[in-house]
Amino acid sequence: MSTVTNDDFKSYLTPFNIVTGLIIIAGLIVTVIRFTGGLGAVTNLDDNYPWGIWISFDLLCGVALAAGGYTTAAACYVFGFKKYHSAVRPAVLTAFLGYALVVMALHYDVGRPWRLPYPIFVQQGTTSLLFEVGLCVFLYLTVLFLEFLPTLFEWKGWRKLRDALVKMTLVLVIFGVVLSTLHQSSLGALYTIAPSKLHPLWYSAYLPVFFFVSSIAAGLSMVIFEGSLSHKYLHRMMDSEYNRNHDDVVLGFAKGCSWVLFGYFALKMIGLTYDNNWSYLASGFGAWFLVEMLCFVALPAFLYAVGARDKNFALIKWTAILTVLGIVVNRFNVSLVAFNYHLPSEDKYFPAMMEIIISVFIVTVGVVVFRFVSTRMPVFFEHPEYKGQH
Amino acid sequence: MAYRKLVLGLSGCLFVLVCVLFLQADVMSMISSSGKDSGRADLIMIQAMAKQTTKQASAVQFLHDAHTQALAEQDKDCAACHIKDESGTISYKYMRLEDPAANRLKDLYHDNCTACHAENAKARMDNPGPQIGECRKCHVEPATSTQAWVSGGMDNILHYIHWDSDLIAKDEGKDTNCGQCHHEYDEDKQELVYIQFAEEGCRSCHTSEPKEPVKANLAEAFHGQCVTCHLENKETQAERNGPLDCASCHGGPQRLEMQAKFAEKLEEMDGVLPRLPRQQPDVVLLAAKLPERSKDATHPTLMYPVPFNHELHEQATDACRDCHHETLKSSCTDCHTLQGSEQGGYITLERAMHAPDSKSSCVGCHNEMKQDPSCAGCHAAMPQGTEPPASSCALCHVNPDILSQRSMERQSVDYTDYTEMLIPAQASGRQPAGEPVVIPEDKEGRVVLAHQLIIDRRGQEALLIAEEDIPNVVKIDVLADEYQPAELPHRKIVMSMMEKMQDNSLATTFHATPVTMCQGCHHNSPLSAEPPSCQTCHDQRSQEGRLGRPGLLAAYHIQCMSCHTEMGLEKPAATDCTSCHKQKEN
Amino acid sequence: MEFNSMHEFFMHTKTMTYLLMGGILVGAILWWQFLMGEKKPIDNPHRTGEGHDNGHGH
Amino acid sequence: MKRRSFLGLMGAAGAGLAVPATARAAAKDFRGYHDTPGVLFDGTRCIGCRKCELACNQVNNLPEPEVPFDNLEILNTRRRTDSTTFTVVNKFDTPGGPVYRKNQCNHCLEPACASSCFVSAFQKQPDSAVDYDETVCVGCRYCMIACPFEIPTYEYHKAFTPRVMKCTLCGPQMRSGELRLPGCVQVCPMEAMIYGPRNELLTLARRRFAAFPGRYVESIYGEHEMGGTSWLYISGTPFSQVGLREDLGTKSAPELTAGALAAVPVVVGVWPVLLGGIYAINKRKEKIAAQEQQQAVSAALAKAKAEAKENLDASLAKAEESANRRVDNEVKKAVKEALAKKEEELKAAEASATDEEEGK
Repeated sequence: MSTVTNDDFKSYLTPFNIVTGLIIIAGLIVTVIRFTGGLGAVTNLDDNYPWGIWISFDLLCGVALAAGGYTTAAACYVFGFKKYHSAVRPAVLTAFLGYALVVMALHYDVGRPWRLPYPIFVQQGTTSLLFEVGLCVFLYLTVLFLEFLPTLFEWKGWRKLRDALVKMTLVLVIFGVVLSTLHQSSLGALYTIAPSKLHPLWYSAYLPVFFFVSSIAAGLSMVIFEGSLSHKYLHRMMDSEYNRNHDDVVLGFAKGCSWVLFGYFALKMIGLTYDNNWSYLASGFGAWFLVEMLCFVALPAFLYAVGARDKNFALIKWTAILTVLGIVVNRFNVSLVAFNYHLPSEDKYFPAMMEIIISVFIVTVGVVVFRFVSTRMPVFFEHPEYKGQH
Repeated sequence: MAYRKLVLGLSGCLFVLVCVLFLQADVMSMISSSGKDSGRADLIMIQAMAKQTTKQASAVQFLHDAHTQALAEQDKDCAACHIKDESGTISYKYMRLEDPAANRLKDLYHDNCTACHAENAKARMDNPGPQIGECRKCHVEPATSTQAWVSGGMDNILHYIHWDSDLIAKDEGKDTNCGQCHHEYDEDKQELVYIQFAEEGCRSCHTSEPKEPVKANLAEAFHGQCVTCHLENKETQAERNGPLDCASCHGGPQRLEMQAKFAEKLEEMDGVLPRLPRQQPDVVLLAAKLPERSKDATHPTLMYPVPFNHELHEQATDACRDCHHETLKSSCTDCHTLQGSEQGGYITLERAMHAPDSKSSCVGCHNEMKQDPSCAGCHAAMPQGTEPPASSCALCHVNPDILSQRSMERQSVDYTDYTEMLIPAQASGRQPAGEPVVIPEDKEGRVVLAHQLIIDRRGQEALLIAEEDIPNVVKIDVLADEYQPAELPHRKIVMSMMEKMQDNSLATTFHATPVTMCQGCHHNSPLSAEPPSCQTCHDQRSQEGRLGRPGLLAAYHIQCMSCHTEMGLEKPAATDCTSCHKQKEN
Repeated sequence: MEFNSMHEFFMHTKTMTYLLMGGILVGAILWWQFLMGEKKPIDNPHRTGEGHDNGHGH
Repeated sequence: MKRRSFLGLMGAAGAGLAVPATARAAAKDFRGYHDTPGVLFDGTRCIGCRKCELACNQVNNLPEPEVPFDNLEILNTRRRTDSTTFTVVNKFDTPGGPVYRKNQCNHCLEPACASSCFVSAFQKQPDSAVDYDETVCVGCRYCMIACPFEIPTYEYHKAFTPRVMKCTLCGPQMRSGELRLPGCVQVCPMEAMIYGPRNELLTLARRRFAAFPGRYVESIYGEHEMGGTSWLYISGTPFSQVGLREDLGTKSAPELTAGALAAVPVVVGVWPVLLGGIYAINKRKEKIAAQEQQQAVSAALAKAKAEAKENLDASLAKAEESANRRVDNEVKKAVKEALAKKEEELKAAEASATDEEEGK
């Protein structure tokens, strides 16, 4: 395993690097086509489906899965679970990278990306929920960057700057939670404007609440999932402090996630009751809704509980994957499957190859940057000079 | 691990559930309607236990005609399943005259049905029918057939075929046979008697829930009466007998077929059906019954009475009950009084005659006639509203004085005096000052008045101004821009419409002046042989100020196209511009 | 079920929601107990491992 | 005063009294611009000639379509608006024969596109047109998600200047005086569309219902749908059979998102307070724990000290006692020895005395 990240020049041609390289090359080619030929040249988007996989996966899933940043930070700094401290840095790094990639993906998706600052700096459409999302993502990205900077400064050895920033941690964390709450929920609220297009089983006035609550579960699960991945591939970067606390983090997060998923399931049921949508369950869409609710919400909640009780780390890890998948399924359902449910199947959208390439490309870029940062900067370990200073 | 089994089990259950849901998804989302036949007239749902609180087995779908046919092949008839009462009337019910208790009824069906089927099996028939033990062959669920059933009433021509028939015995000492079906209950004698010229429609007494002393409900009465007689005819091998199966009377397609056959028959009789021998009046003077009042009370002003050609309307309606919807024994004004009465459901005389959407009212029926393609071209475009237009009042409520003043010369070129007819009605429908018209109190007097003064004077053929006065071709060129001017074959259109209303007494009566018909197109203008140009009202330039009134371009198109559509003229297609105005050649 | 007015509809759904909320409260307590109840003592083999050989992926 | 003008004044006074009262009573109930124009489309008049499509194309200088406008075969396929077509006429087969309906932007009274745009590129104008400003549009296409009538379209094939495209109600052309009516309304040979004040159109539609009973489905589509639209439709067939969705509801887009937007300040206001409070509680707990620990330590220390002292004292006392005892013993011993010595000396003296006596 350690051969993968061998710094030796000769071993650069590892399978990992080859695949990564190919994806990046393909991504760059499609990028050129996208920005010279327009959206129509690379996507299957049409007038019925103005939002495709780039919004469903890169934006909705990306933002939800990057929720680990604010949940971990809040757990550690606000709720005082000090033993999670070692998990904060990887989570914040992931979140920062996640949001940066979301913004990068948006450059592909919007028609005129150079105007992305317009809603904030030129003309503000404050009645739009997308405005709120944009503003929050913009601010939160800044916050995450500031939260991440100490890591960079420690690496570079800029002590004064680092100390000044660390003092602001609490403010940044609370600000981050506020912003995250807002834009996580607003992503769901985006769809409240189109009750006629979203299938009644997924449409609800509670959509923002659903999105927010499920984002917590997504964030916690992502931290568990990434932790296990990092353990496998970046083990040598971890100090004993990180490793000692890792099990506590996993168990605590598993319990928390189980609890949140239980709440999420209950909320979804309330939403169903409130709109009296039970009759829709007896249809094709209803079956799919039940699959989502039972296999991707109820089941992980139960498995997490069992895993936490038995201290079964393998089960927790697999459940984390299941939960993450569940969130992805949910976001795809809202934005693609149940969206335009009234259209005949031949008018339905399916992503084009080049759209998928760009999505994979962006994820790959994220992984590469994460590896670059975490193998150099004090992410999984405490910088020897700053031990115990937090 | 303590929970491995539990987790595996639960996951397994979920997986199975998912699979089931996926497989079932299509079934669940489908509305099950396909796979059934289009509906049968002879389907009877037998549910003997329906009166019980607990349902025991699903209802039996009994296909009556299938059984009738099977019995006929075995040289059996209705009597195989239906018994006759002491008077020889066949019972509408299966193997019984009266309904026993539910349990006994169940046994009755089970015993008799299976007994017959068992015999069939013994006789080695191809399809003996379900045997004992094959419960689900009869008690099928869900239903595989649907009921489709039309009312099998007697219309005028079917009625004629019966009373004209030699196969039906004549009444004692008379040359009619009405008494064979029509009857009345004599309370003194406690029996059914026949009184000539006082025949009543069956539905008056035999309602769906008849009151004492009437015993049979509508279905029982009709089936008892009709089927018994048809069966007798069959038994005596008369030259023909009426239908003994369900579909002939109650099947939609069969009914249509029968009507087509009758229409042919009517054609043979020159379209005139002999009148019923019930001594009904030829003409009636419809006038409101005045409420009782003291001698010195002021006499109210009333609308002029309406002379009504009963004979003509007998031909135009399907059955007596189209108008006489409750009974034949009283007149309209008995129940529908000026103020409304409980008997008449508080429907006033005015509503009863003018309700635009009722099938029994004059206006309602006439409105329905206007939907005929020959009429609809003009009439569909005319705003109806909830009331008939005031100008039409005087067409029915005729002032005898004015008629008597008018010259008897019908073909007068000068038609201006026709408009005078409208005047008294237009003044809020009240009588003009002067001597009120005296309406005779006695029936004969009224009939005479109706005859002499009004009905005899009504036109027998449609009125129209002289053909040469009708512009031949009208060139519409005011808008010619993209296309060449359109040439409207004006006279041809008028004459073809005249042809269509040639034999239509409704049209000849109501198109009361030679220029009435012009108003189909030249609407909203005074009666005149030279109506004002369309542009007078239809201004092309601006939409403002004429909201909802079409501009000239649209006025022409709407007029022509909607008329063509309503009259069912396929050519020219509305979107085929060049068929009316040729493309301009540049 | 058929509703003829918004009042009727809300009367139904809000009643059902209240019932559901009650059920959820009870369920939440049970779930909490299930979640927090640790069947096994703390001497799980995974926890004895220190640092690098804590046996993940077994 | 003439009777007529007196009556007029009375009416005006009455209206003057009534209007502000109702306006005040329903302060958050907006009725749009006064006398805002609209278009009434009468489905029983449309013959499907596609002249409106042609006019729209010409008036807006749109590219020539692949299928020419005089080809009516295309009506057999269901079409929607696209970036080069602002309006389409669709044919619907009904039991009563084919029925046609024109589709274009309905110019909602409370447009979903305007509500959803995060750069405010859409504006409802006093002349009813919902205008689009391409100079600020980012191209997020949220308007297309939001529109319940599926009207806005996008120029997907433009790399640098893609725009959202939709019917403008010929607002620009009418404002500049180029047109007096929207292009499609102007050209319709059947006047299936009528342009005029919206409230008068509603009255006109109802007059038609009354004048031709049975001809229309007696409801006006667009009167209340999604908060009301400037285009109104009346039809002889149920609206859902001519592609007009009847399940849109009457809530306008701003109403639909109002709840979510109202939650924003709540989150901003409540979260910091709540989280700060939780943080403070946790901090306090930690502090108290630390203090208690300190106290415990010092108490233990003091206790140990005291114990040690006690031990010392005790051992000191013991030592003294033993010392004293030793001194006593020594003294006793010395006294004893001294006494014994004395006795011996006495004995010796006696003996010597006796010896002296004897020796005498």
